[in-house]
Amino acid sequence: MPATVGWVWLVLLFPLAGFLANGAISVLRLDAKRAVTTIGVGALVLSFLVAVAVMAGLAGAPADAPYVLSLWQWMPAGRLEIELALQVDQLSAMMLLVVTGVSMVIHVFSVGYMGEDPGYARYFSYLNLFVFFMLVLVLGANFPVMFVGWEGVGLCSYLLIGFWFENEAFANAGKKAFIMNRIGDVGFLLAMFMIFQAVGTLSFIEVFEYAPRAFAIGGTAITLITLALFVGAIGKSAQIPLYTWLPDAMAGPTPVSALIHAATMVTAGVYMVARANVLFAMAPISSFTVAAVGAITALFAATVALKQWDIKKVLAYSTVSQLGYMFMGVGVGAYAAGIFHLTTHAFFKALLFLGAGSVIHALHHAYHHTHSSEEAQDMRNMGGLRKWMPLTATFMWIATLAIVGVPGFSGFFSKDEILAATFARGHEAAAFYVLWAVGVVTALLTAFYMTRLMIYTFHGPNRSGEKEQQHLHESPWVMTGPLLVLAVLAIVGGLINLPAVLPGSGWLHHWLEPVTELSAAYLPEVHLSHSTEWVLLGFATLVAALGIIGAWRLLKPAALKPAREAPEETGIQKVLLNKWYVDEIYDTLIVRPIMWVSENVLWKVIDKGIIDGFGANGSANLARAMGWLGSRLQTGYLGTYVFLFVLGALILLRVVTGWEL
Amino acid sequence: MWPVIDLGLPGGVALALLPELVLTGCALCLTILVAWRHRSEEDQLLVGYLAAVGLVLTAAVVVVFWVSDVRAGGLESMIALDGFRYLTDLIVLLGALLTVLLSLGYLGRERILVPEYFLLLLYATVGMMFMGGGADLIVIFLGLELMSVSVYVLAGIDRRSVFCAEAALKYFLMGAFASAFLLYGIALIYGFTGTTNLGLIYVQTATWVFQENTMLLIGIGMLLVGFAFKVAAVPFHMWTPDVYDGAPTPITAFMAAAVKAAAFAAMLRVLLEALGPVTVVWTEIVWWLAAITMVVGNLVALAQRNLKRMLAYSSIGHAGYLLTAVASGTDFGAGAFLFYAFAYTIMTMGAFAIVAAAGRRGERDLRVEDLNGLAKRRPWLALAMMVFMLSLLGFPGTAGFIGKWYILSAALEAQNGLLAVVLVSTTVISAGYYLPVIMAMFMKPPASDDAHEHVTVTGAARWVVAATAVVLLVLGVWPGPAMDVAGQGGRDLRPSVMITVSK
Amino acid sequence: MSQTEAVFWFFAAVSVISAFLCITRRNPVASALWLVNTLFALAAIFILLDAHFIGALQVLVYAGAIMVLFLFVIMLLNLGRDTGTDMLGWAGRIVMLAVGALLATELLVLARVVPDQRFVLPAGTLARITEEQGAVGAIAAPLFRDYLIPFEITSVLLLAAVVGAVVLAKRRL
Amino acid sequence: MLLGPSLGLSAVLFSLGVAGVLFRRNAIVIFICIELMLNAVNLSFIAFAQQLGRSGQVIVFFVMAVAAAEAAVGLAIMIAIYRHKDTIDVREINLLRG
Repeated sequence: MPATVGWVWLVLLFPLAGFLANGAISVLRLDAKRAVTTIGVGALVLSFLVAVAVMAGLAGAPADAPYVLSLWQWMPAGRLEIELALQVDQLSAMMLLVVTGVSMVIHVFSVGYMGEDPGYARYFSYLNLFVFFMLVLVLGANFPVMFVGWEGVGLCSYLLIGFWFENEAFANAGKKAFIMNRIGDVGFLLAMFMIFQAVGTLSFIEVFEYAPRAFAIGGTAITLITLALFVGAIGKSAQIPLYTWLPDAMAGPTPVSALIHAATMVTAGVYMVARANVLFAMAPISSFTVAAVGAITALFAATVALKQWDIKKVLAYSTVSQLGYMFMGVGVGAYAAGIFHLTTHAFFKALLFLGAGSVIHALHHAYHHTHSSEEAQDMRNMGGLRKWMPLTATFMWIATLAIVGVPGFSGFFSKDEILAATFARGHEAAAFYVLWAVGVVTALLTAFYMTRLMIYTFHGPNRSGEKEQQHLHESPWVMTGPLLVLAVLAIVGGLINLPAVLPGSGWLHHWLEPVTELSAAYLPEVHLSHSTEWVLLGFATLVAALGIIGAWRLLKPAALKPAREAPEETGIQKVLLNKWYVDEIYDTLIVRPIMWVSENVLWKVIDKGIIDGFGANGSANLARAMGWLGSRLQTGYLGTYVFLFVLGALILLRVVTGWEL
Repeated sequence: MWPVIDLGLPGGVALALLPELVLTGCALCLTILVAWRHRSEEDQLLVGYLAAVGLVLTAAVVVVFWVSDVRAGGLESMIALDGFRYLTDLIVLLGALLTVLLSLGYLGRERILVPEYFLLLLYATVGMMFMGGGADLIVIFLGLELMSVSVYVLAGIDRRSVFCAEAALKYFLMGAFASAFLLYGIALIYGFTGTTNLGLIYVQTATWVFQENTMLLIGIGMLLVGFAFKVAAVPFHMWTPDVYDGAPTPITAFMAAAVKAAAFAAMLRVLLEALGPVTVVWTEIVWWLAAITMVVGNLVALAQRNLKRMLAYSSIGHAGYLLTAVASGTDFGAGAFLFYAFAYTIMTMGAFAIVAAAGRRGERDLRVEDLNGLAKRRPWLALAMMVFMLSLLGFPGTAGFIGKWYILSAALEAQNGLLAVVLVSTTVISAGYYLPVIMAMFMKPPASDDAHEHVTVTGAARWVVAATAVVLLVLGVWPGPAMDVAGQGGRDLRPSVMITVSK
Repeated sequence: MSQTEAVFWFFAAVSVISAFLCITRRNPVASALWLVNTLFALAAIFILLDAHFIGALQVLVYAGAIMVLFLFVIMLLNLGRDTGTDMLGWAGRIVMLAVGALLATELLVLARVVPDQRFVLPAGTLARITEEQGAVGAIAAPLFRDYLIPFEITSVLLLAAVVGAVVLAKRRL
Repeated sequence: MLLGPSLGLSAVLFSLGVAGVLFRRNAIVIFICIELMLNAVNLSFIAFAQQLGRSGQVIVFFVMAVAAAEAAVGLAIMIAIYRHKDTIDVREINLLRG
């Protein structure tokens, strides 16, 4: 084991120490903001440096990976012995870099964003704790250790969503996130036990090594296990039907949304599928389910994003949609592509959220100065902000181009690779072509709603109010600096895995090969000719361009009214006189119906009504109702108690004597 | 080689009973002291401290026995000398000690000036030790009665409170009723095997050819009814919420932790050591009891707003988890029980310590909302409460998770996969009532500016809260040694011969 | 039917009838007295079953002391007066008796069960022991030898009960 | 051989006791019914003892002690509740519920 790889436990230690120190400061109510900043950010910087060293060490001697660093015997119970062990291999090292890197940047941003919050120390302690658990999740060498991280990030997400606890709705959002995650966790736990029953161990290396012998390809056992694992992933990564918590989770501070609900925690499901790629590759049905759920989620969330007014809600649905892409990637067996998109998405989505945070911060301050109670997150209250916030606007445009998939930006390459991989499997079954088509439509919608977001936020006239305009200004360097870093990454991030047709191709693909090669045997060999790839690239570019231009031409920021005087979405009267008469036909025939469906059917009925109402809240209400019923039975009368006792005893005696006398 | 005590000799018996004798001796001395000084609050505190000393002393004796691994030499005996007994003793002694420490401040605040309180606590503990260590059904029955009679009185110790009196009455009537069932079971098993000694029953049931076995079956059924009542398994649980709710808070904690642990220990010992050969007969019943108990306990807890009642239902749910360990019917399950009982004793004691601290004098209803904003005013307390709630929930990194993991392993090893699924699912349900407590403390504003001003944790209780929270976290991360010890203790119940009998 | 059996059935009938009256009499005092009657009948059956000492104890301790305590408390609380019934209505009574009958049918199979002959002592062993050691000695020997530990636990139990009863019932708070 | 009849009698008396507990509402009468149940069990023990040896009789001795202890505590509890509520009818003792 290279010496630096042996240091990997330090990566965990620093955030944990940071959590303890900042937690103590918070609990003791010390006034030590400077110390909190130093500890909170410093822990992440150190952690990141160690992560770089680990990566370097691994790159120096990749042949012997995976390295397993066993800390101690955790649960020595019977045959189910579990070690507290960390695993360093190409996959976890890659994730290590992404997690520590993005977290570090977001920690720095938080210094500015949360600077005046009374719960500053508490915030940083939670954030450090989150990073700790996320790293446990990534580094765990067996399912139970991964589960610790898995649950831990859920807890931190819960605490951070409800961070501003004066608001009842926020606290409820936190609870919802936690409970939906727990539903997913049942899947994870069940999968874990089924794996143990079948293989007799839970350590990754052994499970993946023995799996080919323990399971029949496509058999019931492996299918059930992988489906259960995927249920876990659905809960954590906000896929249909367990996704509604993520938009609600936007109640938390914006850097939290950037870190937890965009860049790291929600991608844990994708990571887990990639980690267990052997198992999924052996279960074609499950894999296809993963891809299909991913594709449907991608499309669904993208349509819902079309009509949101809350800037963070747009980004939240966008995240759900992009996660769908990732699942599509890992579902079709393109594990490297999935991780690739995970990485680039971490960069550009964190950038988008932080940019949105910067805007909200500015607007919030402006409204604070004028004692206005306007909603600082509503895009109808923004507009033309590029005049006051040129840096933020530039960076967010870069991120938008990246997520939309404009050639040269990171998102272009990663999204294209997933689509190409899906397309390449089309000759197996036509269903993969359908998935590909869904992916392309989603890309179009993505381009549309992201451009819409940018136009309404940064272009056109300003709608925030006369007085407020004087207080609008660019965020301090401590916030724009992180944006700059992420913007650079959002541009160049694609270089780590250029597609095959370009030179220097596929570094990430080759890097991850030791991890993904286990599953390669079970996946069909796919090859796309260079010409097909060029066509696909060109097509993707076209779609992106179409979406951007379409949005640019069709949307009229000038006609938008601020939220306080916004009419009930009827105001197209005067627009008809507009010279873009053809546009209006399109607008009426295509854009408006889609928008209408997006808002009224998809969002209000399905999202809020069916999935939230019946799914999550419904089952909770059912449980509560049954609890209430049980509580009614507790009459307080001794007679009832004795009667039930005797009935129970009679049944018990009947059972024990075998129901026959 | 371990020291051997010959139980055939009177001296040997006395030596084997040393822990119980020490504790009984302490209790008797205190009885005299109480008869003589029982007027002022100082007297009460003195008795309390002396009771704590007695418990620690006894625990020390048990530890000596346990470390030197004392074993019995004779065959037939009334009292077992094995690791399971020592570990059970330590768990109930710990439970009693924590209860005494909690009570010191609580009794003062509630103006319950009854030094006999501590005496009865000691007597109940003696009974529990006999339950965990009895190798004869009669010893176990008498231990159970000694414990019950003392706890009936403890539940109603505050004579000014009508709720206390009601709790005592309900507990007493139901308890006596259930005792009759238990006794009937003992009678039938005695009639079937001709003995009440657990080891001999094992031999008889193992060699007996199954033909007309109704007597044994009914006997086992009656026995299970009796134990199911004591461990609060559904549908024999109806007394639990009412009694837990009405009793003084430290006594509630005592009942939830120690009384339940002792009842489970006795149940496991009887089922494994005596009825091991007929495992198939009782595992099926315990399986059903476990499943129903988990579901009902956790569901009904969802509907509670009163914190104490919520914890009472939660303790029913936890009885279900422990029954899952019993349903595995193996010594591995016994090990899981020991670990979980220890963890549960600690977390439930901690949780009730905070419930006791957060209530006002004479105020019986402590609702979840009353904890709103506790984190702002009493951050350490809120933190500790969060640890307790997470541990009860079975969150990774706490002892509760390890315990559940242990139980699940036992269930899986015994091919009780479905029960494991029920356990995992009901754990999810339980998030629905543990989380609001955390939410109230951390995410809601205090009701008023002077909210939580009255929350006082006296010296001893403060240590209880801190120590229990820390132990839970340590056990969550580094449970290895404790699990080893528990597993060892469980293996002591391993039946010497395995004979499978078809029904 | 031998003479012993005839006596047994007589007292069995007495005990069942008294027990039935005990649970159905409205007045608690009557209930308690019918229970005493059951206890007497049972004491006679105990003696038939070669348990002379226990039979005597049944009369002295159970009927004589414990039940007197019951009566004492009933009088103390002045529950002897005839004020309404504490029983369920007719429907309830029938349901509950049916539940009891169900339990009885469940348990009555026990009457047909024969214990394993390997454990059964030769007939008359117990009578012979009683003859040799006396009624008290027959109990005392195992009580103070084999059952010493339970005996000692019993003493603690009684002490705890006394302390408990005093704590709960004494007037001064 | 009186074992069978004795066990049958014991079963009947036990069931009568259970029925009594089920339909009586006066705490003391409920307790009286529980005593009846205990005595039914005692009869079983004595009947077995005749066949299996003296230990059954010794156990009955202990059961009597237990009954005495329970009676002392139980009656004290009833006095305590009577002081509060002026009744020991369990229909009127249901402050704790839900």
